[in-house]
Amino acid sequence: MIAQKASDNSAVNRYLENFKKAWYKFSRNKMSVVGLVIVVLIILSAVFAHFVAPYPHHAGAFVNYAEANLAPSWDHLLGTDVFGRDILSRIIYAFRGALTMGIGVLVVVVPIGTIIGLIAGYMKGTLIETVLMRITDVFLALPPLILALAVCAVMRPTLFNSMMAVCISWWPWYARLVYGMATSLRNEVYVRAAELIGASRFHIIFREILPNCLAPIFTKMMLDMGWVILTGASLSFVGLGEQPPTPALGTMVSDGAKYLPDYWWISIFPAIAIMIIVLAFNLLGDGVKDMLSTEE
Amino acid sequence: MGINLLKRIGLSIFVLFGLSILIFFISRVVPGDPARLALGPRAPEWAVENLRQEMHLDKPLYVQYALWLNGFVHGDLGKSLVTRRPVTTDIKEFLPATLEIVILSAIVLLVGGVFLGIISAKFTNTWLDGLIRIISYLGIVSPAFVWAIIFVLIFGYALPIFPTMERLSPGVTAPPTVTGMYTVDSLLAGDMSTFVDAFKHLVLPAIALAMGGMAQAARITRSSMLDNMGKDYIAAEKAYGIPEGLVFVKYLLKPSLIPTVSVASLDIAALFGNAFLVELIFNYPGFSRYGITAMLNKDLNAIAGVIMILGIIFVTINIIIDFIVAYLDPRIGLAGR
Amino acid sequence: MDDLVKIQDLYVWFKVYGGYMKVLNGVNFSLGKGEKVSIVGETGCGKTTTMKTILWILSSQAYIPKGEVLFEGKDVLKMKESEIKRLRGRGAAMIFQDPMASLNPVFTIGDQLAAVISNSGIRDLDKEKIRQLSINALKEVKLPDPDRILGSYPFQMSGGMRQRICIAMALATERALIIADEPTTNLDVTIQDQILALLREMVAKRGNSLILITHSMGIARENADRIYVMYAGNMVEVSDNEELFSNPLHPYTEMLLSCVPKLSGGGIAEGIPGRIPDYLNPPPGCRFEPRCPYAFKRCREEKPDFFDMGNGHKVACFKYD
Amino acid sequence: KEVKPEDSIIRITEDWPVFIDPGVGSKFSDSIALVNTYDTLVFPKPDGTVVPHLATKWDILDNGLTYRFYLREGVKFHNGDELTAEDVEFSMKRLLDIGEGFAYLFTRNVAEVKAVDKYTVEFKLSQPFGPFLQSLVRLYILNKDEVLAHIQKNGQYGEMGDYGKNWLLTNDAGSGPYKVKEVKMEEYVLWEKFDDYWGGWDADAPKYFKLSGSVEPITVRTAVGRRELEITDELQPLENYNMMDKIEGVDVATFLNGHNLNMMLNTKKAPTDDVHFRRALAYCIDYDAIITSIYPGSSLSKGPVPAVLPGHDPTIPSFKRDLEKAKEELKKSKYYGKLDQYPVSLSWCAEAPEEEKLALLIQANAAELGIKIEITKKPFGSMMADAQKMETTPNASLVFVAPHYNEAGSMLMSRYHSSSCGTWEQMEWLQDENIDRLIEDALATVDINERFEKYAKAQKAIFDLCPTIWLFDQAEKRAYQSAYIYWPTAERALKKETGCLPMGYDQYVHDMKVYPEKRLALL
Amino acid sequence: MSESRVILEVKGLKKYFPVHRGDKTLFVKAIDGIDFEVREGETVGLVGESGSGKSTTAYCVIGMYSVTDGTIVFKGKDISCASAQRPLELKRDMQIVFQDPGTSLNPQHTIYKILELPLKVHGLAKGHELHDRIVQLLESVELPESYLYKYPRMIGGGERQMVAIARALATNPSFMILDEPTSSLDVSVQAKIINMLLRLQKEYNLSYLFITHDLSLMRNVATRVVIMYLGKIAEMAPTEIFFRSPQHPYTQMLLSSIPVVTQQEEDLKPKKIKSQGEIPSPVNVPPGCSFNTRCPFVKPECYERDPVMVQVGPDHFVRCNLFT
Ligand SMILES: Nc1ncnc2c1ncn2[C@@H]1O[C@H](COP(=O)(O)OP(=O)(O)OP(=O)(O)O)[C@@H](O)[C@H]1O
Ligand SMILES: Nc1ncnc2c1ncn2[C@@H]1O[C@H](COP(=O)(O)OP(=O)(O)OP(=O)(O)O)[C@@H](O)[C@H]1O
Ligand SMILES: [Mg+2]
Ligand SMILES: [Mg+2]
Repeated sequence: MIAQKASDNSAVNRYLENFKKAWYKFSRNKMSVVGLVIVVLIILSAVFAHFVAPYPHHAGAFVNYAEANLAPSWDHLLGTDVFGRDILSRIIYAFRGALTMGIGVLVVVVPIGTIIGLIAGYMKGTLIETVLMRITDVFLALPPLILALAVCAVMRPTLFNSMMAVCISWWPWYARLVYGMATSLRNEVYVRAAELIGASRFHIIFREILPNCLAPIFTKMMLDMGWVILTGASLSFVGLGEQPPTPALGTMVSDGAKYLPDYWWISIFPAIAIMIIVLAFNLLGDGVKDMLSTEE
Repeated sequence: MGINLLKRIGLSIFVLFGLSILIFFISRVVPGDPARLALGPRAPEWAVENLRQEMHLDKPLYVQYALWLNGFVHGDLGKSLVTRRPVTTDIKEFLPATLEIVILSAIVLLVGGVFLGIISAKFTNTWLDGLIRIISYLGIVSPAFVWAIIFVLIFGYALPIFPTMERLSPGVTAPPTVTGMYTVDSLLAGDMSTFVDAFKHLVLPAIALAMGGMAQAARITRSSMLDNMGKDYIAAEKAYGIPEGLVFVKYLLKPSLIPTVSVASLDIAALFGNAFLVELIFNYPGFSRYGITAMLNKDLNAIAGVIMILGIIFVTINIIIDFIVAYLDPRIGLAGR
Repeated sequence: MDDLVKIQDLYVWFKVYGGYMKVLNGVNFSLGKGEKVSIVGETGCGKTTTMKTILWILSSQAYIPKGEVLFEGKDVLKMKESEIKRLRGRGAAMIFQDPMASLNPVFTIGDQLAAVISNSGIRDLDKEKIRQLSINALKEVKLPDPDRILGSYPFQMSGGMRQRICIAMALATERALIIADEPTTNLDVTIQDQILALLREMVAKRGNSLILITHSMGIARENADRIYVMYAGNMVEVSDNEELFSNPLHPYTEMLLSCVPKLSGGGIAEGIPGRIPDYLNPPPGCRFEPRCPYAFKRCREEKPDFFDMGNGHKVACFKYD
Repeated sequence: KEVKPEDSIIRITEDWPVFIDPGVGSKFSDSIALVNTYDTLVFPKPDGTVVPHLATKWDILDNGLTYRFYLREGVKFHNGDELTAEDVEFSMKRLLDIGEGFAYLFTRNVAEVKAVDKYTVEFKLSQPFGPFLQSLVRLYILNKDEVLAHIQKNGQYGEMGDYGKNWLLTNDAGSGPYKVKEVKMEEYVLWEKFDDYWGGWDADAPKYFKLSGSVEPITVRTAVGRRELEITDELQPLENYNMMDKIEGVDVATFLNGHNLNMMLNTKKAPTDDVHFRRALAYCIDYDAIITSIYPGSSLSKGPVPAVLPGHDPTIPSFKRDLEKAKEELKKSKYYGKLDQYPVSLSWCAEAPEEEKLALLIQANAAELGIKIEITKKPFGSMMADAQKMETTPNASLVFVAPHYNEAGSMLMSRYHSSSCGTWEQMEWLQDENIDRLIEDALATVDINERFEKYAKAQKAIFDLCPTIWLFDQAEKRAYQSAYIYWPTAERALKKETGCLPMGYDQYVHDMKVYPEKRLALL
Repeated sequence: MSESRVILEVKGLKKYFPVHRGDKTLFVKAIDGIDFEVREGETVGLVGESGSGKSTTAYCVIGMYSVTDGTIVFKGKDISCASAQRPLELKRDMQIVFQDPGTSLNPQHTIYKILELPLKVHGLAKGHELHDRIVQLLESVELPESYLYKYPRMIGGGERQMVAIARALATNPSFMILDEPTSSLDVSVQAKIINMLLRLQKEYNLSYLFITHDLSLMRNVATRVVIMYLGKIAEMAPTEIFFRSPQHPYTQMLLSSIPVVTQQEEDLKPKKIKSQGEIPSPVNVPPGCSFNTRCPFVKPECYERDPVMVQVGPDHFVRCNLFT
């Protein structure tokens, strides 16, 4: 009983220890911490947008042409747009879409790409590999933005559909990344060792190979968060994606761009918001990379 | 070498074939009657019916595909609904315009990126390095359309040294068509002033387009240079008395370029994808804008044509880049990839 | 004696996160002109670092709190750029530990040899002359078909060939000192034998000095006049070749020797307990103290200096004070 | 700096694509191109009447069933051929055969066209068509021989092959004041003055005319600021006009053009199939905000026909915002209490960015009634495609509509007659026999007063069904270089003259003037 | 010696790897017909230069490679098939320790997880027992319990190799292949590991196939030595006899090349045979005796005739034209 407790205790300690170590590696680069803080702030403000945004109803069906195009002031910190809506409030709500896009796409894309890449990589030299990787190549042969646009053009432009579209063009990158790693990892001596011990294929693919792919996958995920959000912004820039009145960052920039430079705040602030959110995820990604690096 | 090239091409054809199936079926899911769309709502039914037959819309989908593929192989991509011309004609006209931008952009991307990367690595942890890193972060996190807008603002108003719209200035006539690229054609025609004008029109869109990739390339070059700096062979080369400057620009650079160039194929392919944003803003009649217009207007044949051409370009770029990488890195046999 | 290299009380630290790795801890070392000296010691004890200091090719994290490294009487640490260049081009050459890693993977052997030759300060070099010199260098290390090798990349060569190429590079031009850093670790015994014979032969022919770094006591014994034993950033013992093997003084040397499997059989000793110390927090006194069966109080507090036991046999251990 | 010949130019931006083939074009940009490239038998005046043009005079026979036109002699096509009755006959036949563009104006009525002699051409109508003369401003005369020489075999038109469509995409066969010099797809069309134009030339008339296909606000504004654009398109955001107005030497012309903005309601699709629901929507919209803040200068619509068009019925009231009434109507509708289940889909046209403001305003207004509006921005191409079928036509679509000739009948026919269902001009899917009959009857009436009365009747009937919410009669805005060009339409606007010209004729370049020295002075 | 049971018998084993040179397919004859046996409780030393086919032999025996030709018989059963087709219990009975301790342990797994795998796969322990068994395994390789939750990168190279040995021991095998288990380690660590392996052998009555290129080491651990050269066995003899009277010219060259630390050892080396020539590429083995490019005693017939194995003493076999 006592022994049990002691070991429990040490398990907790171990996790604490690992966590401390991870944090230590992560926080070595101050910029990563800045990235983390910004990401957390953005997520919080998106989740609690209703409380954070000064004019929550401006994110919905609302226009007030009497207050259109107001420059930044204490009433409207970032000014108002051509519809008389508070830009700050709309940016905060737009984070929702951006995050949904980023997270939604990655949640779908990463497991699919990873599993396909793992299987193809482990089965190198078989028909399964050929089929999987050639399919991947086909999807890879197009710039993501173009493929996403093509798909969006066929379907109704909604946030969900543009997420689907981005997913279709995004998974092959993970498949290829993981495939590359899996093909070299399957020759690693420890994989051979597990095979010789008699471990199952499932074990080898998911327990031996997969954990060693995780660091690059996570790193790519963090960086991709930014890219996906940018792609989403580019899609909404041409009018695909989130539909009005729901705010989307890309739409805000593209619409506001018409009024440059006189009404600069209409597009510059959302553009800065895009840059900040992407930058934050990039910084976070760098930190995650440091954290997951195996060097002591 | 020859065999590997053939193998690669064979594989690419397979990929393109897959792509054609994918794209053909995506483009046929579009709602609406393309023949009716082509002729307008008030066209007489018999003309529409004729067109429908001409477009093979009355046949089963797989037959349509076979016919389409046959046409594609023979350079016939059908007619565009928007421009009402054969898609091939459109592509011949628009593709060179975009190629011009993309090629310049790719050069800016690679040369600029590598240059910044080198400077940054050379002066690690100095203010210069810091500045370049901040710029690369900004480059990576800002979409091309933001850069384009910024450039139009700067050069449209404050500093009107570069034109911000179209391919040529008013009054300048296009050179006789050889390649379709105005810069090349004007040089071929020996018309320097047209060349200068055409080139000036390329500068801003190309740079706006290149910013993201350039930043990326700078970052990759920098980190791979720093990485390689710690390698034994660099120490060895220094120890053998080779001047550090030479070691840096020759012996360190070449291996460090490998990752940059490998990633470049993706970056350059992405240039085509992003080009439309820039073409939109600079009112540049390019291929990407054509493609997007086609997509937004559900112009089937144009969509399929554009995507196939992009696929071919992508695959070609990939092969070229693979060869460059193989040149940079003799360890990589081409069959390996 | 006329020293070619003299290292005095050299400290080299590496800045890493969490402080400094205090790797070299007062190294004393000397090498006469035309002398062959070997440094032996376990992995990570600082052999390579010491040598890199001589050529001033330490990585940028390195920090030298104290010490001097004299090459032909001049302190390398205070040399001007041009002097360093001369030192590297004409004075000393280093054959690196791992021949694969020390050849640039993306340039041909010819390219690399040419670069070495053309930067060695020899006058009136043209392309043809450089080529001739390169081919000669390859011939000297007994590589067959040097023409073909010039156009090949390192990865196309076998380990033995690569190592010979490295030697060729080091010996392509006249230098006073050759530093061979474990030149045969990755090679087979018979090839190792060939390489060492070649090295000996070339050094003898030119009258160069040689520093041979190895962790094989056998190799040291068969190839050097004098042997330094290094442990955790210190030279712990130095002596003439035979003397060291017949009369090892330092407990570390003694235990190390006992671990070497003998051709005469008779089993192997139990090995030295413990591990090399953590360079971030090394023991304050003698660095071997935690693993030493003879350690006493003084060992824990004070760092031992060399005690001269006569005949050039010196040992850094308080046992002999 | 010196004035070069190419400085004598009028550059106009307009939405792409531009079809310069009279058999195909019909949109705003097409009309501008056609009006300047081709000649018509008659020429429109702002008051809705027409004056002789290619035809020096005409006879109306058989109670309006036969029209005989006597052509001007010696009119030259751009290639030097003389324009004869054969060409008129060919042009009409081609238009009817192809059936696209403005053909619909004639398909129902024109039974036969015949060149009587070299300079006389006769149209036989199958039924009387009151506004026939007015509609002839859309019959552009092509050079028959030239077109025939450029026909491609293998087209949809039987022995006529492609009817010259491919060639006419980038070439012209006209006799108008300007001849096409260069067509850059997706970019611009450039015309050069036709020196032999029969109508003669003013000394300051522009030597060149260019229609560019870009409406990106920044680009447009930059070009205006650099004096590289003389007249802008009408699709800019209000803010952009305001900004351009501030540029020295640039003014914004605001003039009623006979177009109106329609919120077309799909009367066959729930919930807009209920007239009470439609009325509720009509009563909740804040029209004042629209004409003061979004489209200032425009006026409230009175019924389906813009007030400036001859034949408009001024007795029809404008819609007013009245929430009480709206609620009342909503209560009467069968969707009352089930509004959540019936969101209203609303599309607006991506090429007209200002419509977004409207869409959002309507959305916000409707929300006050509890009606949920889902907004979609749609490229015009998509909109046309979706209009093909009732199922794909959204509940509501915001669309500018222009008359094709200056009379109420043009609007009524193209908007509310059943035959126009499936086109973007009728997304109401009204298909009401009574209305069809009223419209047909009116159009078949030759006497103008009688016809106008019948128009009024039809307008009232349509108003009662409320298939459309007529948001406002558009005041077109275009920024132009007032400092160095003379633009008749702008002058009329300044003088507050009433009336309007059919689509495209406001940009009739022949009557404009350019002063390049003044332009250079501004640079 | 010959009384004890033969547990592994390799007969005429061949393993060729195809390699593609341009459009041609050549074969690397990594092993080209070898015969040897391992008896219960003994340590057979497999010695040879890099590329001579030692690892390939080991991998064929363990089942990582399918064999090109020949048979492998283990405890009377023919096991000349790849690991996928081998029964689970066979995998339990035969284990391997790889050369590089850095790569043979999954860097993402703790020592606990690494040791757990064989136990779980073979159902050898469950629940509480599992933990105890793992601790016991660690103890048997002289590692403290505190190592359980460490990752391989946190411990030294020697300790990693001990974990690898513990993993191999987990299934209670009777036969273990040790593929250069100490070649990348320091002498002092090597000494520790070798001593431990010898102790374990006694404790569990293990048979070893011990691969190395260090003859001095072999002298101290093996009961019998097999010398390989370019995929073939050059000489095979009990250790004592081998070191007393090496017969094959290659063996002599090998022995005379060993650097040693005492005069006494020096005397044991055969008369200096100068090592010369490069090892030929295994894709392109010269006709006749494969050693003919380096042999100081080469005769004209060596360029034509590939020698066969002959017995020159009790349990002592040589494959050289000098003896036939
Ligand atoms: N650039 C560096 N940064 C941090 N630590 C370093 C650096 N270079 C060397 N070290 C550390 O210094 C110690 C000594 O390294 P060195 O390479 O000199 O050892 P060595 O005796 O040559 O070992 P080996 O026999 O493995 O070559 C090692 O622990 C190494 O980790
Ligand atoms: N998978 C493979 N494909 C092709 N050739 C191989 C493969 N594995 C081994 N070889 C070749 O077979 C020959 C024997 O290799 P093996 O690894 O068995 O040698 P070894 O004696 O273990 O050498 P070392 O001491 O370097 O480990 C070598 O020439 C090697 O290049
Ligand atoms: Mg070293
Ligand atoms: Mg091996």
